[in-house]
Amino acid sequence: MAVLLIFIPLFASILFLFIKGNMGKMIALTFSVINLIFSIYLLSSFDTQSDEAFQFAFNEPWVESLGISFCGGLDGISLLMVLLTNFLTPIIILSSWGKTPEYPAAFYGLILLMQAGLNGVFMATDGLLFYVFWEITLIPIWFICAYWGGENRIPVTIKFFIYTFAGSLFMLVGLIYLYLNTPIEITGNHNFSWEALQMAARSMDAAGQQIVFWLIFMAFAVKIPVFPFHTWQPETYTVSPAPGTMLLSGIMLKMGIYGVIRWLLPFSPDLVSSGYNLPIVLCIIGVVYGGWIAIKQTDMKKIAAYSSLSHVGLIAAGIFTLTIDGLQGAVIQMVNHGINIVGLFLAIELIERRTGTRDLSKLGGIASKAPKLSVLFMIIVLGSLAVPLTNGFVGEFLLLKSIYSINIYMAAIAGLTVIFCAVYMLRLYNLAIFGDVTSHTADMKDLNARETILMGIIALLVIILGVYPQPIFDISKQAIETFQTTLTLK
Amino acid sequence: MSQYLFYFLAFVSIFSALLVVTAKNPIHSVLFLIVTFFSIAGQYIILNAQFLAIVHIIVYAGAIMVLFLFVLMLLNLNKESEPVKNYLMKGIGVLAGCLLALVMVAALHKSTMSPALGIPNEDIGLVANLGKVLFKDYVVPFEVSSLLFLSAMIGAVMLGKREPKVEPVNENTN
Amino acid sequence: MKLLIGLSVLAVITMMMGLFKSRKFVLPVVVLGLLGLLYIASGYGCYCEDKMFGMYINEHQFLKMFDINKNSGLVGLIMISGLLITILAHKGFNYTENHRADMHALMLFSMCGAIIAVSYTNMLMLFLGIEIMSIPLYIMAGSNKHDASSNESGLKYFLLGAFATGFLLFGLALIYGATGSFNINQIYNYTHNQLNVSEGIFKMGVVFTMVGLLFKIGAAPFHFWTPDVYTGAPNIITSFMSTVVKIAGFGALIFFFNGMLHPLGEEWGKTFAIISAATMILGNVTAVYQISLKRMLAWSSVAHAGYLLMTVAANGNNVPKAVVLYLAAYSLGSIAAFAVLITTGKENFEDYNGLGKRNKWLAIALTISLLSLAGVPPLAGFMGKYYLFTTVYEQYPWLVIIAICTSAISIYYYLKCIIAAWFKKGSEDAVQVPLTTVFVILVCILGLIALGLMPQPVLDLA
Amino acid sequence: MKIPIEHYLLLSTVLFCIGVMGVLLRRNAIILLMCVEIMLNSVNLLMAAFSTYHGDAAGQIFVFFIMVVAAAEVAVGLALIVMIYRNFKTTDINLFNKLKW
Repeated sequence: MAVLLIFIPLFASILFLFIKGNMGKMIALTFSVINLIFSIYLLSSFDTQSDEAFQFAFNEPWVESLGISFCGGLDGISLLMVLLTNFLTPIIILSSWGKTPEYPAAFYGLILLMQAGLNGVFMATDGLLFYVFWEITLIPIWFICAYWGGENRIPVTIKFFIYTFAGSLFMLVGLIYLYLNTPIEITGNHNFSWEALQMAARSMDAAGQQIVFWLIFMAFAVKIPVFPFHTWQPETYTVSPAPGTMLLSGIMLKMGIYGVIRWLLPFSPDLVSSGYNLPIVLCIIGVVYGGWIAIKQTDMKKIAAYSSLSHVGLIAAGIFTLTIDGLQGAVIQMVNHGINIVGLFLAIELIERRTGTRDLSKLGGIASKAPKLSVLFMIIVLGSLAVPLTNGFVGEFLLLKSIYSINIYMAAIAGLTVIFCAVYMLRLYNLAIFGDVTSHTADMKDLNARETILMGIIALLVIILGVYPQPIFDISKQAIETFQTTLTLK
Repeated sequence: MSQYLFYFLAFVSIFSALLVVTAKNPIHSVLFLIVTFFSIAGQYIILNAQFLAIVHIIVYAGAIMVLFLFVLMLLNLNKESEPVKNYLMKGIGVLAGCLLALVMVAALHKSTMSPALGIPNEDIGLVANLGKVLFKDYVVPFEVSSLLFLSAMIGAVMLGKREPKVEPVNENTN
Repeated sequence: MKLLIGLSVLAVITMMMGLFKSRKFVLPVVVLGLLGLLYIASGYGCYCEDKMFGMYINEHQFLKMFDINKNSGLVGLIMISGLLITILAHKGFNYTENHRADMHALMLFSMCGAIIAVSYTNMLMLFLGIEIMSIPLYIMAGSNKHDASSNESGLKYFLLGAFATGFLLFGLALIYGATGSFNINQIYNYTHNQLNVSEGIFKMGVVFTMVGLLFKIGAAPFHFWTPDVYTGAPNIITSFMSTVVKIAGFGALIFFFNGMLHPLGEEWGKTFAIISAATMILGNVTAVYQISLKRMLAWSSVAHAGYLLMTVAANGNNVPKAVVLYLAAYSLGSIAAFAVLITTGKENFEDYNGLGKRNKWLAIALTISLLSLAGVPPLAGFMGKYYLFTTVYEQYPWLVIIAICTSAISIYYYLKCIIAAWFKKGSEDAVQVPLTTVFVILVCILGLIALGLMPQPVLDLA
Repeated sequence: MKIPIEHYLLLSTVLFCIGVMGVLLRRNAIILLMCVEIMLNSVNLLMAAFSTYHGDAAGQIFVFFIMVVAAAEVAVGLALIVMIYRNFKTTDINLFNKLKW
């Protein structure tokens, strides 16, 4: 039944081939809200105490001679990701209403296709199915960025496409390597299911696991992005249209992190439990690097992009520590980062729409012109800063704690992120919102009702999840405990 | 006797083949090629494949060479029209050919053939024998080769026909 | 056998129709004939009751020469690709309107040759099949008489083809000398029993045959003619060359090496692995620098030959399946791309600027076909590549790594074309697509998606 | 049968290489075609020799088919050359360089 989460938007996106004109956004919104309601229904019937690995599971044979089946299901972590996807998609669609793009039908069709792919990624429990969905998400996001993007978009998006495509091909080889090591079944074929791949990984020696680890790591490292593979990211974020940036930063990054949790760690159990620190080091380099560069930028979108690099690096580092705290913090921070970064980009987009610029040196005095915007923006910025009682705090605290338990120096370096973040975020807020009114902001209008609601929802979530994060713990608890037993976490 | 004949014919064929390659005038090339073909026909006779030898003369010397000469005359190519190719390229060409020959001879020389051979039979080249094999075992390829001739025929007619230049029906083609 | 007889009879009828100037009926007759033959071909195994030459021969005689059943997947693929290209030829043969019937007949003859080349059981049939396939092609490549590049392409193809035939034949002669037979079963026995007598001659023969066949499929280092010939030939002929001929060439190659010389796999496997790597790298890297879609497709066909050669190197049990799946995906993808090329009639990337605005569906078709060629899931090209990689991985992991690196390069030039079609500004006149082309494109695109989602039927064929 | 088979092998190898060399050296399309004919003839000779020494007629049958193909090829090739001569007034292959990558 959960499979409908994939097929509703897929069907809708095919429908969009035949739709012309402005009908598009209404239909897109309808379908995405249907999907949101449906995923909330799934949440309500999700059993947090269940022993099953995957609830709402579906399993259909697909290509038997290749050992592939169309199977999937939801555990706590993927349920959270699915919720995040289906919650953010309507928000992203709504955010584009003020500035309807050229060829709206195609635009919204691609967003819905993207949603279908994302839901598939988070639900698949078959290696090849996961890979297929992983690649399916790339096509629409590439079209969105390359068609509706800003200046210089084509070389930038080609770079983005080739990086991610190449990375995922390495993952494909890694999966094939594992697949060929799975036991042969009665049908005479190997098996591509998650459980079988996991078993195959267990039966391999350390060298084999190391190969698998790095092959698969490539794909996720490009997507997250981890330090040496990140060069596509800031540029792509900058040239993409606002909805594209939100999709990329809000959800697609989470694909990478989710992939690490579900498809990387269980496949190299011996390797990771022997304290393999190189990935952590790479992630932490990204944390510092992103934060440091962000301080110097004057383009608001770039600041947000680098801040995202820095935050996500911390999440990935937390996961690679392989501690309960790290995993728990990562899960909680994935959700919250998704919400915060989308809010941040939304605010930037709204400012740009009104003033025509993202350049901090040309902005100022928004507080007096648009108080509602300023207040809501403030809440989101505080969330990003991980101030206590906002949603960022719990996750970041847990993540830092987990790194601390591994290595105190690394924790100290990673802790710099808090300071950096405070510097660049407050600088951004200060330069844009306070100060003197400039020619660009002189006749700026405040948020209208729709935009207020949109920003309000996000701001509300920032506070609610900050004050009461317990539901997220509850949902993901069972899944993390399973990991604890299979991976012998510290 | 046949031994000496073999070496003589071998020498003739190699020598005339070399001349085919080196002759400046295309007509000379054709003539030397005919010599090569005749010497090879002689080899067939030594091998006791008389029928093959006759067919060879008829097909090659009779048909193919006439076609060559005909085209050369038709196109008026009997002059030494070929411009001198640069010497480097020529050198590379000769070198490549010689190397190929060297490698092949070296590879082939190492292995002795004799044990692999069956029972030599000198009668197989006779018409009656060949006819039986051709129309019993090899009748399928025999029939199939008609396709080859049909298509070659269509092609020769189609390409050889002189046609006025017509504008294509619309410009959506090459 | 019925299939082959039917196909040749159809070709002769078509040829006759040219005589009677009934140009309008040629296409329907050929298409209906091919459909009928496909129907017959789908009921494989009825060749035995064949009594057409009952006086002289029984089915045993046919089996000694060739056996269509052993390779039904590739035969079906040849028939389907041939059918699709025939339908495309409705537009594609416009440049040689007077010879429409002749061209169709030649195409059918060439298909006969292709079918023989993938189902031979005797070296003689291999040779004849390749020649029957190639000779009509030389003519077709040069068939645009007043176009200099078509002439040149025809002549180049002819000279190099004849040259390659020489190598192939010398190889076959040496193999014959070593084994004393042209029958593949006997040669298989020879290789299987590892008779060491006259081994040098046998090996030399294999090498020469390999050179000849590699020439035909355009693999490095014998690929240099491919781009020239493909670019010069009329579009429709290029589509034929890059699909049907490729299928036949690979069929022949695979049955030679993976079938007949299977026991010696260790010895030539490495050679093929190196050739395959070189072909992939050369094809993909050079394709990046092209500015014409047609030439890019030509180089990408070299690259795809490289991917396919990986399977030959692997020499495993799954090779036929992998080859059929990959070739099916590749053929459908290139036929769709060529259909777009034929419809617009333009070759350079620049001419495709703004295609999305001129005709949305055409641009979508081009995008899907190119993405499939690049191997993006869930399209057929991905399934083909995936299956290829699984087949090869166990023996040559390094080859797979090279293959994925070159795949990553390949995405760049495919994207370049997609970008031209969607994101660049170009002329705005609408493109009209004739109904026949719409049909072909639709079949190809649906095929690509269907094969990507469920490749099982095709895998069962092989 | 006093001539060892190796000598035939050697003779055809040399002839074959001369043919190959000719194809590499010459530029006139007609002469290229002749060189290809030399190559095919060397194969014919080899086949016929093997056929006699094996006592197996298949080799000689094969030679017939090679002749068939050679004849068809020459017909097509010369037709192509005539057609090209009409357009270009030359048969020098190096002048056909409209297509270069």
